Amino acid sequence: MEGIFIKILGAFLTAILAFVVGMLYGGLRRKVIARAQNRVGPPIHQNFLDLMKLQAKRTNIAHGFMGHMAPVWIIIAAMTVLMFIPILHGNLWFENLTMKGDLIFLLYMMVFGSLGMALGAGQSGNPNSAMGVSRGLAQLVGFEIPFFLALIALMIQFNTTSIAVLMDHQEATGRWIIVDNPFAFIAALLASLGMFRYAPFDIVGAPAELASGPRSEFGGKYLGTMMTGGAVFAFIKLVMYVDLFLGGAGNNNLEGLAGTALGLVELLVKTFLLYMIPVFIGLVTPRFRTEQAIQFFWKWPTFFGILAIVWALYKNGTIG
Amino acid sequence: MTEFQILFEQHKDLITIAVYGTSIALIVIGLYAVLMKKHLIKIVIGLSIMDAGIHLLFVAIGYISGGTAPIFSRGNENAGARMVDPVPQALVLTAIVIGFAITALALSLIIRLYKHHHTANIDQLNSLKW
Amino acid sequence: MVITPVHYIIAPLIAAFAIPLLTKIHKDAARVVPGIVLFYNVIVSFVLMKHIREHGMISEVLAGWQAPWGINLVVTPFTGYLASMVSILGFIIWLYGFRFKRTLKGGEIKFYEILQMMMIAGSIGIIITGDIFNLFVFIEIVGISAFSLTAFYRSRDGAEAGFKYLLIGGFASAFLLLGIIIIYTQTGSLNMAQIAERMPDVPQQMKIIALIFFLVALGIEAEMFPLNGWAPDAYSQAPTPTSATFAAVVSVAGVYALIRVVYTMFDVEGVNNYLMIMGFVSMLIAEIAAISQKNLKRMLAYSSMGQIGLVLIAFGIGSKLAVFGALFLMLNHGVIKSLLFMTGSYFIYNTEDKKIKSLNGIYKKLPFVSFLFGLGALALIGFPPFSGFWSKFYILMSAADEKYIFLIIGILLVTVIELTYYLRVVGRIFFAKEEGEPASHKPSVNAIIAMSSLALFIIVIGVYPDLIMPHIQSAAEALLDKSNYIQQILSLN
Amino acid sequence: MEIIAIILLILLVGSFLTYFVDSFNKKWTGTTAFLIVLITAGIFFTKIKSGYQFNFQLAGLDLQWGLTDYSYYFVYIILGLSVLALLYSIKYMEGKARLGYFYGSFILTVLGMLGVVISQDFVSLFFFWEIMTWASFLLVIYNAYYKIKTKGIKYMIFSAVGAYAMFTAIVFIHVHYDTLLISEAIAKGAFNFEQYIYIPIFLLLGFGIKAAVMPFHVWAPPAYAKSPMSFTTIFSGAMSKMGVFGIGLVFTSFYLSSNPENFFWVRTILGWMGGITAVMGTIYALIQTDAKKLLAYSSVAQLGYIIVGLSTGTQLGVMAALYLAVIHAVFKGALFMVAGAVEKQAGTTDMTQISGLIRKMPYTFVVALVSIIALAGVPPLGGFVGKWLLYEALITESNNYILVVVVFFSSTAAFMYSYRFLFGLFLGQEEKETEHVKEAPATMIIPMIILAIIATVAGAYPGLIFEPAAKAMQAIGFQDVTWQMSSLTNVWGDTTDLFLIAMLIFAVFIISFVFLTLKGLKKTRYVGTKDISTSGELPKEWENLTFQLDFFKPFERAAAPLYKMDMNKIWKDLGKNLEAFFGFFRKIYTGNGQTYALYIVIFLVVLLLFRDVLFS
Repeated sequence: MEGIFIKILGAFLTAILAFVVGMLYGGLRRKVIARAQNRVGPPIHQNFLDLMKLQAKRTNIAHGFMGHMAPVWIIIAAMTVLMFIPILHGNLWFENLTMKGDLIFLLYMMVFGSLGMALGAGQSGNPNSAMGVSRGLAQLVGFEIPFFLALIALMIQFNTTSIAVLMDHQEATGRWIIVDNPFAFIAALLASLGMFRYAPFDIVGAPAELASGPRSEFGGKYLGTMMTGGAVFAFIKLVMYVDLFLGGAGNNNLEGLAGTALGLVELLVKTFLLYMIPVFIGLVTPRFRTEQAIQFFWKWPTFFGILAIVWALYKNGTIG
Repeated sequence: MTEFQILFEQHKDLITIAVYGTSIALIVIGLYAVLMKKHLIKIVIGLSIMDAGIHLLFVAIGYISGGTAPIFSRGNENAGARMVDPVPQALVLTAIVIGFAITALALSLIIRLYKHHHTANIDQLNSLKW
Repeated sequence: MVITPVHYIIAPLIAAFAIPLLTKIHKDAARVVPGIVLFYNVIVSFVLMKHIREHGMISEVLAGWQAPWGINLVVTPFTGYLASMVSILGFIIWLYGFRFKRTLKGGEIKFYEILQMMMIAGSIGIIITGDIFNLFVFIEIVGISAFSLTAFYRSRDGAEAGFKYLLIGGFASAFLLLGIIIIYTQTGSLNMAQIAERMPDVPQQMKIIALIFFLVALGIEAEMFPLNGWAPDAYSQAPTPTSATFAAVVSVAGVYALIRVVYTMFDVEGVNNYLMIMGFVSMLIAEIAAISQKNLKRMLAYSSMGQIGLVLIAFGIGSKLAVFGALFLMLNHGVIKSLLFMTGSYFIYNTEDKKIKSLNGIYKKLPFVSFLFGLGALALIGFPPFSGFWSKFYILMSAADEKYIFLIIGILLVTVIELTYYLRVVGRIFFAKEEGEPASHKPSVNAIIAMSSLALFIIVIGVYPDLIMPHIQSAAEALLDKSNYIQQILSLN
Repeated sequence: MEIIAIILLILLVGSFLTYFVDSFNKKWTGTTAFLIVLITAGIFFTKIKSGYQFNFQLAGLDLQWGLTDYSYYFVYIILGLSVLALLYSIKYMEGKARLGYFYGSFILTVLGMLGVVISQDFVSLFFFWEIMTWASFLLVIYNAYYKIKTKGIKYMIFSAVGAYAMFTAIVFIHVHYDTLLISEAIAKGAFNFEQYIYIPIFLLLGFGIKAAVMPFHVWAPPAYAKSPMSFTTIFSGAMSKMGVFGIGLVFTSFYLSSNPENFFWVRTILGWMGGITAVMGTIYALIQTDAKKLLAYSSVAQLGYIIVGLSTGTQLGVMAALYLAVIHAVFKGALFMVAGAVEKQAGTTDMTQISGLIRKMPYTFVVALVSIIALAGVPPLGGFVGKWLLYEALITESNNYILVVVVFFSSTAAFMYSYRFLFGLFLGQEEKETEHVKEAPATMIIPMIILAIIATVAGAYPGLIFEPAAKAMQAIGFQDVTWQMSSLTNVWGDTTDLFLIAMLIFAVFIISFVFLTLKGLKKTRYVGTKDISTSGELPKEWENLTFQLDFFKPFERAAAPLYKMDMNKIWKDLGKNLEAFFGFFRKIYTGNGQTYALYIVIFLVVLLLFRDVLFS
């Protein structure tokens, strides 16, 4: 009974953590971009304010049932993936369902939300939305390839498909996977640029061109929910990368709350550093067209992905 | 023996060669006519000539020099040994009849063809092809 | 009255002379009498088949002369099987053509019926004769009837086709006669059994030259490439029942003659390979030519040549299974191709020209006929559950037994070609958008009965081949048991 | 009389019966066909259990019919899908011409398929295989008014080549191993690549063509797209699985009877053929503008996955293939039914002409949505399970890492056409042309919904399919196939708990649905699809707001090299050249009697000259 209680509470904690951190990171990004462009920029908590404003708004018109469902799909995807990602290694509160799903499941679950939203966007009948979806899906095919290659490299190098087991492994050896298989990290990192959809891969929602792409027809609570979902997803992606390549967080010997706190701090530091990579790259790059983006992902990231697999096989003793 | 028979005996080889040669020549002439002549009637004539050559060949093969007609009669029961082989002659008779029928049919077809196409040139009778 | 093989020939001959007289009494006599005669032939077949199953083969001597000297008619399980098949198919074709062209004048219909009957009778004669010269005579009887029937229609290009047929037929008879001459000089006999008996003593070169003459002459009758130039023209220009007869009866007789000569009379090595190769080439060329035909009957004619090629391949393989398959295929081909010609005739009848492209959507006009045509096409290609499947199956099986892998692949690829053009036609019939007015010529009752009985045979044998297989089996055995044939004929009576 | 013979006889007689019912009363044709197959299915599932066997003699051959667990598995697909498709067909085909013909051939096709799986000897197998082929051919050309020459015949030519390849293999099995029984042939190792290598290759060619494997896939898209949709359901759902049935039989027996390491190349080639099939199918699916064609190409791609699964030869891989076979039948059946419903109601499935049907055909849309999610392989529906099994098999057991990426690429690109299908038909602008469209009749909706439910349940309880699949695998020689009701485990011990996932998703769905959607539904009013914001400007009346053409143009540009290799064109050129070649040969028959006479003489002379070579 107690276990279930902890689980449910832990799930809520996880959700709140993801929400807060994700929103804050979003604010940070705006700040960083502003500073880089020599502006003052909004405060870091601006995203919370935006969200509150959106939630307070009343939606009057709708474009049909799928439009209503779009935020639901996003919440489902965000919550589900969140539950299956280990936030802190070995921490009971943040364990959730981490042992119950593996990487391939996560890979597929992560597209669930975008697909759902795409359906809502489609029903609105706005050609900009459809165009955004078309570009988004095409880009998805681009970056998923190197990402998947990197994942396979990890899987075969460590003989597991579970993210939790990978974390265990990193703790046991004390070596991060970024050291064990740097190529996989490079491939995945490059793929993550597309995943975040920041510049140069922001043609999906290209503001000046497509209104805001798939989100064009959403407003009020729905847009707020989508923003939340987006923030949570950003956090999820970061945590996943940290878990996979940077040794995860919470691998300390401290007991109880102190250990958790330290772990969280570690997590925040790692995710923040990781997050700044796409943000800074986005700062200094223009926008790719869709086909350029796809071709980019199929060139160097894929090359590194294959290299990662070769490396993994070499390390594994299968070849060489 | 009649004078003719004596003459025949003297030039037996020559005559054999002549008969066989004639028959083969007839066949070749017939073949030539059938394959090279363009006029339908000439082709039919060639066919007949070829037939005739074959018939001649057949009869010639059955002939025994100095043989008698292949008829058994009273008092002549042992004639079998000197008889000309009757079978080729019988067969050739049949074959001639058949050849006659075919020639007649062919000629009637030619009349039909000529009425229809106003030509008797075989090269122009190829509306049915491929 | 005791039924003997000679009834096969006597009855049609008498009828042929009687019909002109009988038409004076009743004008429909010309239509009915051939039917009675052909039906009588069917009865003869059944009686004789029953007899040979119980007592072994029959060798009937004509005019009292004993076997090697006289003319004899031989009914073994093999010849009996073919004769029965030919007479049954002949009867069905008569039934189909019973009300054929009611518009024809009495005189014309009389000649048509007489010639048709003589052609069938002559074919039976080819099959049952035991004498090589009579073979020649019967071939000529069939030939003359066939030439005349090909040119039967004044309005078409029949005369042209008939003349070509006649020209080629003239060559056939000439070469056959040459072959007979050589054989006669070497063996001194015209009886097939005796020739076969004496064949080992004949000098090799003579034997081979004689064989070549026979192969060429009979190859013409059996529609073997490159001797079959006459066939598509004749098939396509003759009246449809005659085309069906060509496919079902005359070609069977031709193949029989070839096979009898090759299998029984001669004992030459290499002739099997020759048959196989030439059969395959015939099949290939015929099907290739068929694929782009624009004329339905011409397409069916090429298809017939292809099927005969397959029969020759099977005889070339020469194992018992192969011969079995070949005999089965001859039956199937006779039945199916007759059906196709019969149904095709109604299409042509309704489209005014014989072009395939005017068959579009004719299903709407003639549903039942189209259905039967589709069935026939599928059966001919060799799809189960139709009878055509089994014959092809056994032939390929026998080829596999001899490990002719490329032959099998070749046959199957050619079948793909065959299937392509047949199914194009079927597709047109059923699915293309129809053009033109509704049908003016529905099939008559007798034609429906004839076609349905063929279709029924196709399906029943396809589902349950055991009905017919024992007969074919014993026929195949009889053909291959050469020594028994010789011995029986020379000792019988 | 044996029960199996009775069943086949019912179908055979039923086929003719339907044909004749049509000539009496067109209204009852569909119902008759449905009842006949329903009764057959009823008798079959109640009377015949796995392990049933029936030996008899026909045409001098020892024949054997029977059912193993393996074939029974496919019977589920065949009969289950057939019953649903025929129920669907009643209304779908209403008012069309030649119903008797359609249903007669339909039942014959079912007979053929059933025959194929119950055959335990090669002769029956080929026999029924051919029946299936030509009966389905008749259905393929049913709609193809002007294209018989190219579309329908292409199917038949490929099928025939496949069938004859199979036949060649069969006769050689008979020659080399002296048996016609499949079980005996397996026992004697007839399917091994070691000895007579052409036997398994020809068999695989035969089955592979039916399963539309790579260079031979060109027949499939037009055939699937052109047939009536109620038949395509069976065609793509069940009949293509006959190829899978055969390949599974051949391959597993090959793998299990020999050391797979020695035959690395066999599995590699087959796997890559499957992988390339999947990629080609997918990338061509996503550029289609006709929904039926899109689904048709998608079927090709999905069969590619199945082939990949079979090619691994491992337990998980074969399980993946078998699972995918069923789930593909389910969701693709449903999707073709959806396409049929749209075709029936809106008159076309061309996505450039219709869109925005969601409000007109809500049930159809829900089915489409569920099936598309299953097709895309997104959890928690049944499709995901198949994908999971396939990837895990390739990664953990088969070590085919590049192939797995190829498959993954295909399945990711499948998101694109999945979305395209939904968007093209149901979402997007509501055009004037589709104003009259109504929801499909109930008898069409019900089978679709049943299939959608199966796809959903299979997501949470894949064990329901694993159980017969495991039995089937044991029947073809795998030992101790393990499976769980609702979770997936690979050999490394990593699990995915599907039930938990499904429950979690369901719970979150309920909560967010109640708090977001219901509220939203209540408080908002629906405005048409014209009432949209385009960067602050209201669209004009005449402005084109429909985006349906060249939907994935950027992707097409990016993947241009992949589109270069068009098998279709290659085959077409081959056909054309062959026909020209044939036309040349035809000229031998010049029509001149004298030429023919010349041929005869030349032939005679040649024979006489070469007489010593020819005869001795």
